[in-house]
Amino acid sequence: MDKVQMLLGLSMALFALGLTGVIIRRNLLVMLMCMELMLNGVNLSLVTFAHQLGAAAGAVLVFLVFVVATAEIAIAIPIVLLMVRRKRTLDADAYADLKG
Amino acid sequence: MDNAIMLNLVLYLPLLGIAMLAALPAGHEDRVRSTSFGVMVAQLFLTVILYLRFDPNVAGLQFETRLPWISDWGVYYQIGLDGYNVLLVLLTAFLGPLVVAGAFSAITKDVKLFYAMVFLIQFAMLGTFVAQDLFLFYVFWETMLIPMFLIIGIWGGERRIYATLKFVLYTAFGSILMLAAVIYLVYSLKQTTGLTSFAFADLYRVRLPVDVQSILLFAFALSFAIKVPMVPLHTWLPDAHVEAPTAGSVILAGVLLKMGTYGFMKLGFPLFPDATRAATPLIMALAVVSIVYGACLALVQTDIKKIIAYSSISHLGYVMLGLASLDLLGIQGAVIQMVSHGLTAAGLFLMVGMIYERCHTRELAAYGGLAKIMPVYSVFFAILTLASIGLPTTSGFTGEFLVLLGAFRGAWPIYQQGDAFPLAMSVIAVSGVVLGALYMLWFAQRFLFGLAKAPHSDLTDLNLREKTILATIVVAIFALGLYPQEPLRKTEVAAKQYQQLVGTSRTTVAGSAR
Amino acid sequence: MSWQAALIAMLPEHLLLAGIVLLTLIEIAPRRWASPLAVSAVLVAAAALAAALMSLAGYAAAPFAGHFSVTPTTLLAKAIVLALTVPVVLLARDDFGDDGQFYLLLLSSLYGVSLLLSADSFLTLFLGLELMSLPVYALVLLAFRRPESAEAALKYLILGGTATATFLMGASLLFGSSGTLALSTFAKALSANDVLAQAAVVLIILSFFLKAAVVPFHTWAPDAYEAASIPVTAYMAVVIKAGVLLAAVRLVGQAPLSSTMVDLLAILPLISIVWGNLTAMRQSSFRRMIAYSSIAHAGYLYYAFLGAGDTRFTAVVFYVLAYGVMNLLAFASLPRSADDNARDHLDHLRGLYQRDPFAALMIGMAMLSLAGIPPLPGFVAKFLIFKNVIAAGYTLYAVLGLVGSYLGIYFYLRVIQYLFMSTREPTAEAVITQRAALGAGVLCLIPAVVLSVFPGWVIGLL
Amino acid sequence: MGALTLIVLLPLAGFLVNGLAGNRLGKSFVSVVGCGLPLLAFAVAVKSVLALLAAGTPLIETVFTWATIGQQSFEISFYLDRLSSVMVLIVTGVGSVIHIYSIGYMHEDNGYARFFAYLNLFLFFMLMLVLGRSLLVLFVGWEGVGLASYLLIGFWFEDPVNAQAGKKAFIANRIGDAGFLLGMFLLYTALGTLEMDRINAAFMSPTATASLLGLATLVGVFLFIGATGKSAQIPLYVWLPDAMAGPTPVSALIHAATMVTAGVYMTARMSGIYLHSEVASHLIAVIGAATALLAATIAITQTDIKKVLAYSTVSQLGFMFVAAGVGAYGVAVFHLYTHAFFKACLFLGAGSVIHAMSGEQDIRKMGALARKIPLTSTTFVIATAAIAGIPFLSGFFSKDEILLYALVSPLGSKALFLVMALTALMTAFYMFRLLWLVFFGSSRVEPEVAHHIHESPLSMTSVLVILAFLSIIGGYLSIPHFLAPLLPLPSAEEAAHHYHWTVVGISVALGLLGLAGAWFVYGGSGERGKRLQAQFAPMHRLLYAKYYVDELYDALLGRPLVWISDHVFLRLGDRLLLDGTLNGLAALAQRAAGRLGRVQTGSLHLYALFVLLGIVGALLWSWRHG
Repeated sequence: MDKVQMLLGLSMALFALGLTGVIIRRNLLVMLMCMELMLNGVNLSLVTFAHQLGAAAGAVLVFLVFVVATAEIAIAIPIVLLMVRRKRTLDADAYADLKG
Repeated sequence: MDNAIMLNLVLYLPLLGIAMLAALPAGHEDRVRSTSFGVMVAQLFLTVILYLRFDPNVAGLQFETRLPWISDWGVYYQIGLDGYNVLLVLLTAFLGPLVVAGAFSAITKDVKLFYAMVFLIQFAMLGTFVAQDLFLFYVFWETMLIPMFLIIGIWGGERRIYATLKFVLYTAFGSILMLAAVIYLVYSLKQTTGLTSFAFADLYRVRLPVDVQSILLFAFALSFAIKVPMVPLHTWLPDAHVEAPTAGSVILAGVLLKMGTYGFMKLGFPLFPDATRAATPLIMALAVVSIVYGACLALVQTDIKKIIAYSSISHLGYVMLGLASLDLLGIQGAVIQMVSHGLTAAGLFLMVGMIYERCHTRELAAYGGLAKIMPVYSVFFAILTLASIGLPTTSGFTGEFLVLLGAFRGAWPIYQQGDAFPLAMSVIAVSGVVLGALYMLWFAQRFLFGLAKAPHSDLTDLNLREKTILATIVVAIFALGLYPQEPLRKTEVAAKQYQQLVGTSRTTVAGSAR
Repeated sequence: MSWQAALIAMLPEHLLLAGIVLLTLIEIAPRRWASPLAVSAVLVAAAALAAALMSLAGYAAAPFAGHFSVTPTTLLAKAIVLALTVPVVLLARDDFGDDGQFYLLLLSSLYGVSLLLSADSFLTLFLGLELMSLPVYALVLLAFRRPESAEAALKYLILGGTATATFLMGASLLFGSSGTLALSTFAKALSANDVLAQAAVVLIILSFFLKAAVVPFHTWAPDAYEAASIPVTAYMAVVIKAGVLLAAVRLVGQAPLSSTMVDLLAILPLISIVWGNLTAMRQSSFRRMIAYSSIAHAGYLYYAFLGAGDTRFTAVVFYVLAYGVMNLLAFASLPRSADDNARDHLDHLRGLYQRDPFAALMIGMAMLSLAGIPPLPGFVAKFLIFKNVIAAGYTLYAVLGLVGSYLGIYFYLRVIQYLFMSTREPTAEAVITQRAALGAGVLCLIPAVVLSVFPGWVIGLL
Repeated sequence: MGALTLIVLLPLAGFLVNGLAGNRLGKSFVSVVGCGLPLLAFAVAVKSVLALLAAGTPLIETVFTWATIGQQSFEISFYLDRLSSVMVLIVTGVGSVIHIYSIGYMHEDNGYARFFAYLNLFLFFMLMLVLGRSLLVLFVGWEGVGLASYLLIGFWFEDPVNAQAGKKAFIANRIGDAGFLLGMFLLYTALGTLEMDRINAAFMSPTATASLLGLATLVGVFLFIGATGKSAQIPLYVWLPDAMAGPTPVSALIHAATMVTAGVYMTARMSGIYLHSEVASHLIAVIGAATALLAATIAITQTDIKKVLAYSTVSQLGFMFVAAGVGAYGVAVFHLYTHAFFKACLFLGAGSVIHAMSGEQDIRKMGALARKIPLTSTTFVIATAAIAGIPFLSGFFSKDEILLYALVSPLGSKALFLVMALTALMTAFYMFRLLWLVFFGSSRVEPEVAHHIHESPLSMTSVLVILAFLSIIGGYLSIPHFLAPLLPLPSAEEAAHHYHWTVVGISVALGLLGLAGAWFVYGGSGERGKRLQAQFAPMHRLLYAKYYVDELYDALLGRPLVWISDHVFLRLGDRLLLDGTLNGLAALAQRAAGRLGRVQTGSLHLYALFVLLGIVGALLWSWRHG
């Protein structure tokens, strides 16, 4: 059934997009969004499978993912704020003091 | 006291010593020294008793202790004395007090730690000798590294860090591959016979195809050959010896190097007889190269300690030759040569230490005419020199003579079957007798004779402590030279067993080398 | 499911939960009426004890069938992880004193770990993973002494998030191929050759690699370890790693591996052994060095999966035990100093033996054990793993791994060289020996000795 | 304890006493111990030789078993037969008198006790050598005397030259010993025993297998290599002249009378083997002849009184080996025995001269000493006559027999005879040259030396007299005849009868010719000598420089060895190849560590990239292999 295929392809695309975004985007907030994008890609595939297989478990997992995603952001934002307060920029490349 | 218990006591006395040192309040360095000495003497005493009680006619283990240690793997805490290790255990215990006493005046920094380390290495060395379980053996074998690493690294000379790292990394590399081989060996024992055991006795029964044997032998041999050391794996030795404090050199030359040859005799060769016999020409060649190469290098050294270090390489070449000859005389000679070298090299290093304490230089050029200034010192030095070049009536002669004779006798029939190589090797090895005299006498001549060099014209001769130390060694040297019969009796059974183990094939066709 | 069963089966978790509640109360209470450190120490210890006793009693139950179950082995694993946390708590004394939030986060993360260890479905597993990770991001941040800690935290968070996403993607694919989120599907998929399932398996394994910092997913570790404060680093290096690995064992179980999986589970760990050991050689920060060493150790740990199915659990548990105890011993014995930067610097260890022989000896012992030199526990642990690998027939991998471990010896010895062979520089101030830290040290020393002298007994217990 | 053991142990006791406590005991005590014990040993030796003659069968004493390995056991046992009895008498007898001589000679030296300790040590080992039943015991003595000689040559060790000479001697001997060892090994491998009587028996027994006899040549050559070292034959003779650095009594005892003859003794002892190998025998004869000639030519030009004697010793040893080489072992021992007397006498006489000249050894600075030190000169004249082969003195008889058998023995030849005859002539010449330059002609002594030239004390001169007397009468005891039961002479009876008087005539003529020649050249002012020297300047330079053999050895062996050891082994092998590789690897690891560290740039993007690559790579991998 091509619909499922399509949705799956879309979810994969979202996932890949997210990962690439984390790699190429320089703005911290955008990077965080990209991370969320990956999760949403996953969600999409979960829902698709749940729908296809008629098993609820997948859908349940989706809700958990939502929760966790928010939690992550909840922690991420203050961190970003701290960093910005220090260097007054959102450019990720500015924050490479730890290396070697 | 029950012998087995006594053997355990001998083994654990050093740890007890460490505990006693730890208990001592800080600062009382003389009490540290006396305590250490006392413990070592006690250990020697017990060892001598064990040696006397050792029955030369019994084949196999005596005074055995066997307790489960890691039952799931069939690892046992199994120790005991046999013809292989009895002399070396005695040698180790014999040198213990001398090492401690020799360091009385030399070591003034972190005294407690120093003697603790000496105890630790003593423990590890004895353990390595008495262990009859491969796992246990390996544990002790590796444990030796650390105290020596610290002894050289803390109390050594200027380039001590380089030397000690070189020593450890060299040795550790050998051990790593050996570890893999050990595991593989045990695993294939399980495969072939179904029993999981690390006991030497069981491992002697494992059958392997020759190619697998060769690989495993290589892994073992690498580790042992580095310890011996055999050319070309020897370059750690000169640096280690030069930088190590006297006690370190004495332990190194006296006992540690014997680990390699002992390992070959107890494990390397008997475990893989077919590979060994296939590799005999190579082993002989390396042994002879070590003899000649070491001697030649000793000839051109300008650092006293280096001369002796390289001479060690040469002398242990004889041991390897004797072991490789598979001739009873050669094997017995090798055992004696091990002990003999342990005595002479230890003595020489102690003497170098004594002169170093007085003059603070190891440059041969700085010395001369000591015979005039320090007659007693010179006499002892001359005796040790002659022993090291194997003059009759000294231990060196017993060892070299038997080894060379054995090598020749072993090679002759092979020669008559048309393979001249072993014979050639044994003939070349004889040239070591000349080279040995060459470098040692040249050394002695520049060191003792000639006119006294200016700065040392007011040296004090040996004090009582030093005299006693050296006298003990000299007595042992002559005892071994004049009446080797006694020790030879104790080792004969083992020598025969070795000969038989290496002599009989234990190969299989269907091997599972992965 | 009966709520009594839930009550007993989850006793350790409940104790942790109680701890969390108590700590919250302490935080919100107007005046401090109990020491968070004491509370958390006691409760974590209690939880560990409970788990241990239950495991010994052979207790097994499945309060939430298909999602959460306990067996003696899982309880044992739990007990070990919890026990390893106790020294961490004590360690925290001079970094966080009685600052409650640290303990709060620590316990919640720990709750996640223990959830992880008895998860039966990807739901619980996921919950556990996240509950374990999220507090740690905050913990890393918590060391305000370091301006970089925010940066480190974010790096960790973003990569961790990526890991989560990867894991979830794998889980969902598995779900798609099998129709259920039960954990057991993973084991089946390991040997399946259906493309979807295989991709799922790979993704999940990689996410575990990322959590345990295996090359090339290791990059977060050095930064996070260095920027975090000592207790947090210790927690990450020991407890988190232990949790992840034990979870991995639970996940893989005793299932046979397809050759592809074998290579996957051998090559990347092998690379990280070499990589970690080499990179550690040039480090000047102790924690960073430990980070690289832990990367290498992650490699050894994953090697355990090459062994036959029934050997994996024992190998991992023993290794985690030896590795954890020794790491904590080192952290506990580190000399204290006002300036965190200086304290972290290896030069700070120069001539430590003159200043504090006991600490020097402890650190030295820990380093040797981590280097895998007998008779210390690290050796037996390594031996156990490589023995299994060879017994399973992967001699080549074993040899390569051993050679890789050889590369590690140097930098451990370098620490010892600093401790004993170089004289202290005059600037280094005298050591303030912390009672708590000392307690932590002793707490690690005892098992260390036991592991060295009676490894057989311990292995017998597992 | 048996008599033989006692003989061996007495000197050892002397060594221990003097060596350990000598300095505290005072010179008189040292002298008593040092000379008394050897004399005692001599007495015991005489007693046991008488016992031997009475018994007729060899005396054997087993002291203890050195080692038992498997079936074989090495026993320390002593063995006295006619051959060893001759040797033991020479060693203890001549040894004792030389000890006595040393009392006077070394009296001023502050190493007095040490000197006697060493001498006794030497006797101990030498007796072990001649009394040992098995080659092992012989070898112990063999190396032991080498040690003693090393110590005594370097006795005045503060002069590096002496220490150097001692070392040279030891090394040269060691080279020989290596060969000797191989011979022993071969014998032991073939026969399973090292006991010499058994070995001889095995070779002589009619049932001896061909394979065994086939080894005779190889064994013989190996053992002879040892002999060339100990008895200073080509190519290893170079150490003996330098050995003169030692005190003169040492030169007399070790480097003339006893030790250097050990090689001859050994060949005689092992005659069982050599009789089965023409090749080995020929080799011995040729080497002996060549050495004799070479040394004689050198001796002609030397100007150091002791060097002349040293080369003459080498030459005389050559004579002995020729005898052994042609199978006349009895004769060899005979010459050994007479040589012991007159050469010891000559050396001690030289010592007395040096003593008188207060240390001067250059014969160009002597002359006309006969009147100043009559006793010394008289004895010296007698001994010179003896060695030159002037009739009715001991040397005459032995040398005559050597020449005879060189000619008539089945193994001998005309060429050999001619060479030896020529050598005999030279011997006479250089000995009388020495005599003239030292004792007669015009005095060239430096004035400050001249006025306190004095005759040596009685302890020395008496010894000279004894030895001179023995040099006269020694020849009348026909050793070959005495040894015939043990060492039968070559079967050439009628030939011997036929040529006997011819040879006698020739050798007498040679002796007198030499005397006349020397007289002619060096008599009177010695002007002719100088002119002759000027005429043959290049040749003289060659001879005076001893054919540059030392330089040759140094260039061919010494330097290359050191060079290779230093440049090839040490610099190239150890430092460059081995350590270079290792340090290189270490550096490589360090650099790799740096590189890998730099990968950790701290950039979050890069980290994420790694993750992506990891994931993609792993997925692709699993698809390709799955």
